[in-house]
Amino acid sequence: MSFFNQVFKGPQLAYYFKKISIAVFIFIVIVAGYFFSQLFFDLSKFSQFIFDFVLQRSNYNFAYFTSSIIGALGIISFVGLVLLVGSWVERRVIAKFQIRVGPNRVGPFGLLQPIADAIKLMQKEVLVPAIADKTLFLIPPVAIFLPAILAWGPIPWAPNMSYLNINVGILYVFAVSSLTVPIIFFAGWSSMNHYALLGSMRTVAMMVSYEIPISLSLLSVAIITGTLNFSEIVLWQSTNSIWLGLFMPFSLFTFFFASTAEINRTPNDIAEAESEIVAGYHIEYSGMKAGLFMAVELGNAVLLGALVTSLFLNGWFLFGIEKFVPPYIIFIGKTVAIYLLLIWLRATFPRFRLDQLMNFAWKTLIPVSIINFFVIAIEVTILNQFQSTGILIYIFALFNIFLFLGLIVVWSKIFSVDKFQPEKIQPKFAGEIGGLEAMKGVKSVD
Amino acid sequence: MIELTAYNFSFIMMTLITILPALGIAFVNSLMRSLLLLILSFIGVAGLFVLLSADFIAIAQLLIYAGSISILLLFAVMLTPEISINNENSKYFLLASLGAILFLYLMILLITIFDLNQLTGNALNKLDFDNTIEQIGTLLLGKYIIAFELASVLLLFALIGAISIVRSSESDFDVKIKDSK
Amino acid sequence: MIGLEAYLIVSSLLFAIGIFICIGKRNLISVVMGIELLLNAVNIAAISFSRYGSGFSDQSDALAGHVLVIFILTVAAAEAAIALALCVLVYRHFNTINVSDVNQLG
Amino acid sequence: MTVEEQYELNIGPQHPSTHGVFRIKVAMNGETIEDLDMIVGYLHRSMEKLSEERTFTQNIPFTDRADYLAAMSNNLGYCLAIEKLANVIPPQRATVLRVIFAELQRIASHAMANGTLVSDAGAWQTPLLYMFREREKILDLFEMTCGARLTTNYMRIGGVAFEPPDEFYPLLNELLGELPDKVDEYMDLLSTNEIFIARTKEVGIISPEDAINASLSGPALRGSGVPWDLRKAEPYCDYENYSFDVPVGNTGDSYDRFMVRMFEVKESIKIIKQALNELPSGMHKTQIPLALRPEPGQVYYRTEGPRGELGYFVISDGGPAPYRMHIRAPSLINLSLLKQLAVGSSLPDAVVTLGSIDIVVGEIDR
Repeated sequence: MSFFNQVFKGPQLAYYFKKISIAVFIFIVIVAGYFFSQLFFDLSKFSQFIFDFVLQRSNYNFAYFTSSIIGALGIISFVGLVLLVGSWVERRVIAKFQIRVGPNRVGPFGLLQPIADAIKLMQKEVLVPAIADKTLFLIPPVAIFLPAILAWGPIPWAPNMSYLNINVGILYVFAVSSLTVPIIFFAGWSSMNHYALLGSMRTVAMMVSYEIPISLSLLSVAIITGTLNFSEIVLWQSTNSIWLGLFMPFSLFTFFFASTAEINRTPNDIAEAESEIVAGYHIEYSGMKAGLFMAVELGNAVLLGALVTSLFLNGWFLFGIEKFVPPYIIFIGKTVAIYLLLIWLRATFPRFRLDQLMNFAWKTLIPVSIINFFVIAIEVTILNQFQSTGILIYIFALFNIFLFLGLIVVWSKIFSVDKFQPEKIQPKFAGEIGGLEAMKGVKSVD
Repeated sequence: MIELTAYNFSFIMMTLITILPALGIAFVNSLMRSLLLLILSFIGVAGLFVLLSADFIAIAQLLIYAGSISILLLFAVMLTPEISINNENSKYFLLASLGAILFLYLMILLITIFDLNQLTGNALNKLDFDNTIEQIGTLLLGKYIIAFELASVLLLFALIGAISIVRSSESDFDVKIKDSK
Repeated sequence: MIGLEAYLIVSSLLFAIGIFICIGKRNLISVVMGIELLLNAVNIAAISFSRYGSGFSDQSDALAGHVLVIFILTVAAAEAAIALALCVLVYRHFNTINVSDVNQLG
Repeated sequence: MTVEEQYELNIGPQHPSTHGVFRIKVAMNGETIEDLDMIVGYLHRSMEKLSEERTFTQNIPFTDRADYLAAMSNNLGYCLAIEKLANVIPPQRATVLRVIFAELQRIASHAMANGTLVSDAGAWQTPLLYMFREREKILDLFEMTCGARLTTNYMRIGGVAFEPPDEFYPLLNELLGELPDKVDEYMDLLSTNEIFIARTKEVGIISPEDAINASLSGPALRGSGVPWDLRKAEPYCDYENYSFDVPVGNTGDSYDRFMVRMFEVKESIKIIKQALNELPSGMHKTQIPLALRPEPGQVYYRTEGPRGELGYFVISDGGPAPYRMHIRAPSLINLSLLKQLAVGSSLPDAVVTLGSIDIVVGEIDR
């Protein structure tokens, strides 16, 4: 009886009830999640069902049209969801890095904050500078959404689940994302603001430079897999049971780093360096127009995660777990991991200067990419001599990892990056106080 | 009358996206706006290539024309200020329109002489979105290898040529800066 | 029925517009834009012939049109780079890029 | 825009990296700064003139608002100047308390300076907020002592306003215990960060001769390698009794100024520990007349503030208010070298240089 009293007294009752309810909730989530995942294991049968359903009632053209529209709507709504959830995740995670709480007022855990932000932005007035070219000024915020959404097309979510399963998938993404360059340029130019112009010139210079290392790293992916189709690249990795990121770490690094330059993420966010050119090309945009630019940037960061996942991290495969968990969940999980890595980078690093970034692209990334590309081409030629890749591919992977590390060492020697070793540039302690004469008495720390 | 299938609808849309901006370039006064229209027109052409089941060429069109050549033109506009922002017609305006219309007339005459719609293609129509890239690659490195190599030489020459053309006056500019300091 | 004829008409329309821009514009950059349109028109014609032509012996024969377009793209890229360099040079030399004002040799 | 064209860019008055309302008119060529014009005065509040109408004690709050990031140091400089003018001798306990609070303020101010420098270099506020974590605790200590966090108004002529409460000392000891680790953590994050080194090393180099000729002071001077610290050179508040070192930089670039500040924080911790050990008992304030009327005369008293030599020049005509008061603001004089440093460099470098000089606009405009 005393035990009962002890347990079920006022505040303690609530405490235990909370604990029990959390446990029950987690259990329900796991069970429901299992059944849900079994039900929605293969989403392609739903699209097949819709296609057949419409086909029975009309002609082929209409069925094709309807199912493609539904697929496109699915992609668009997914991107919209990514933008909403992504901004919340980014703010919360960065807040954790920065010993803050982050948005926690609107809705549970501040989950409704992105919606509140969107409503606030929509209510704001869209100012157009008096000397701006009004047509050109108002087109870019809308137009920049097109490449950002179109590039999601060929992403392979799961087997038989990619909206545009085309043979030129990599080239398609590359081409579509290159369309952002003129759009950003028009945004910066039409604002008639020096900051905006500087920002757009920086963007263009950076994108033009960094497209070369990106294309070189994508080329090495293409020559080893022998295809430009995303799904086939993922399947190649699973049939040869190696992640391309492990096989060619330098291509992964190049792609990741150069892409951060393309999508304006830290440490390469010089195009909208806040402390230098305030907001870069979108400085004159207000209200929802500015919000659209920021949303696209966020969406591109998640897109980069999806691209890295499918090209280098074996897509929807994860050591056999894909047989029990829906593959697209694994894919999204990997994408989120890359996105969190981007947030981590953003929370940690200062940014480069424009000339440093350019030097890095032209003096380091491009030559080393070319070396890497040739090495991989030779390896591919050797691999093609054999029926099955077998153990050889692991040997090459090991070789590539050591090559990657060796190239880093050699290049840092060539450009003497180690000139500024931190221990060599420590301050010293003054021996005695005075002017230039006393400078001679300065002794080093410890 | 044209039957409104998905293909025909797409064709009409892509034609409009190609032709209307191209016409706009001729009549828009701002050079920047005409550049925007030019990019739209390039995208329309890429759409037409997709309809012609040339997916690789369509992507290359997007990549090279809409993504790169437009950037070069933007740089050209940026490097030649104020005066270059307008896009006026020259004194040959009438001549140009006459020439264009005459050419169009001749071409349509030429096209309609033959019953071209009989042709439905014997080689590529079965190929719709099959792997054309491999075959193009084989052709480029096989049958047309000399042209391929010449193209690479051409690109190299263009690279060096462009640099040297601009470079020669760049050095004058450097001297000017030093003098002013 | 959309066939070769329709594509050729689109191509010739684009070509006509290109001619008009090439001749009828004063700005050197506009002229370059017109040339790009001309090349695009040619590309459309080449691809549509390779798609609808019926005298090809096999697929690789038909794909010659595609290869031609790739070479045109290459040439266009080179041409645009050189044209940009020329524009900058002409501007520095004459302080204008108006085609009709640039009428001297030196 | 051609390559030959020079265009004008207005950095400020509203710009993230001017640290307040301060405007730089820059003539740029591409990304390179060719000419630069600094325009100050957007935060001018006429302190020096207003102080002629108020009594000596009533002027102390003005000094809070001059350098609003180092209110304690400014209070201290002013009070020491008036004490010298009026021959007031503060009790020993007040002097030690003053040292404790001035050094705490130095830590807080250096934390802010380095945090904003890293923000200017492009880090997305994480280092700044890490620094704020420690600064916050120091401000809490200020709050429990005098009720204010930023504009403390704590020093008085002839002592300090309040005795710190009892819970002050354990909290301070706790803070002193963890601060060295936190400083090391912060240095691990930044001083070995390749990107940070690339952005600050060999950026905005001030040679020792230039620094002395421009009469720089504080970390900006010591970063150039000149060993000059008023706490050692002209000790006040019995600074000669404390053992501490004066860190100086090697080349005088932005990185050296950053590192000098970080090491000064460590030295300040040493000083506070020594001061706590020998904190004497007794009064925290001497009684002075309500309307202090010093003998006619003038005084210039300089102390080592967080930003450099903070001097107060006060003339008394025997009345209850100063006849004239002038503040030698270190920020203003350190800023005078910006034009020489920034012309010829790129915009990002200029921003980092400005951040490393560490200006407070309230002090520049007064």
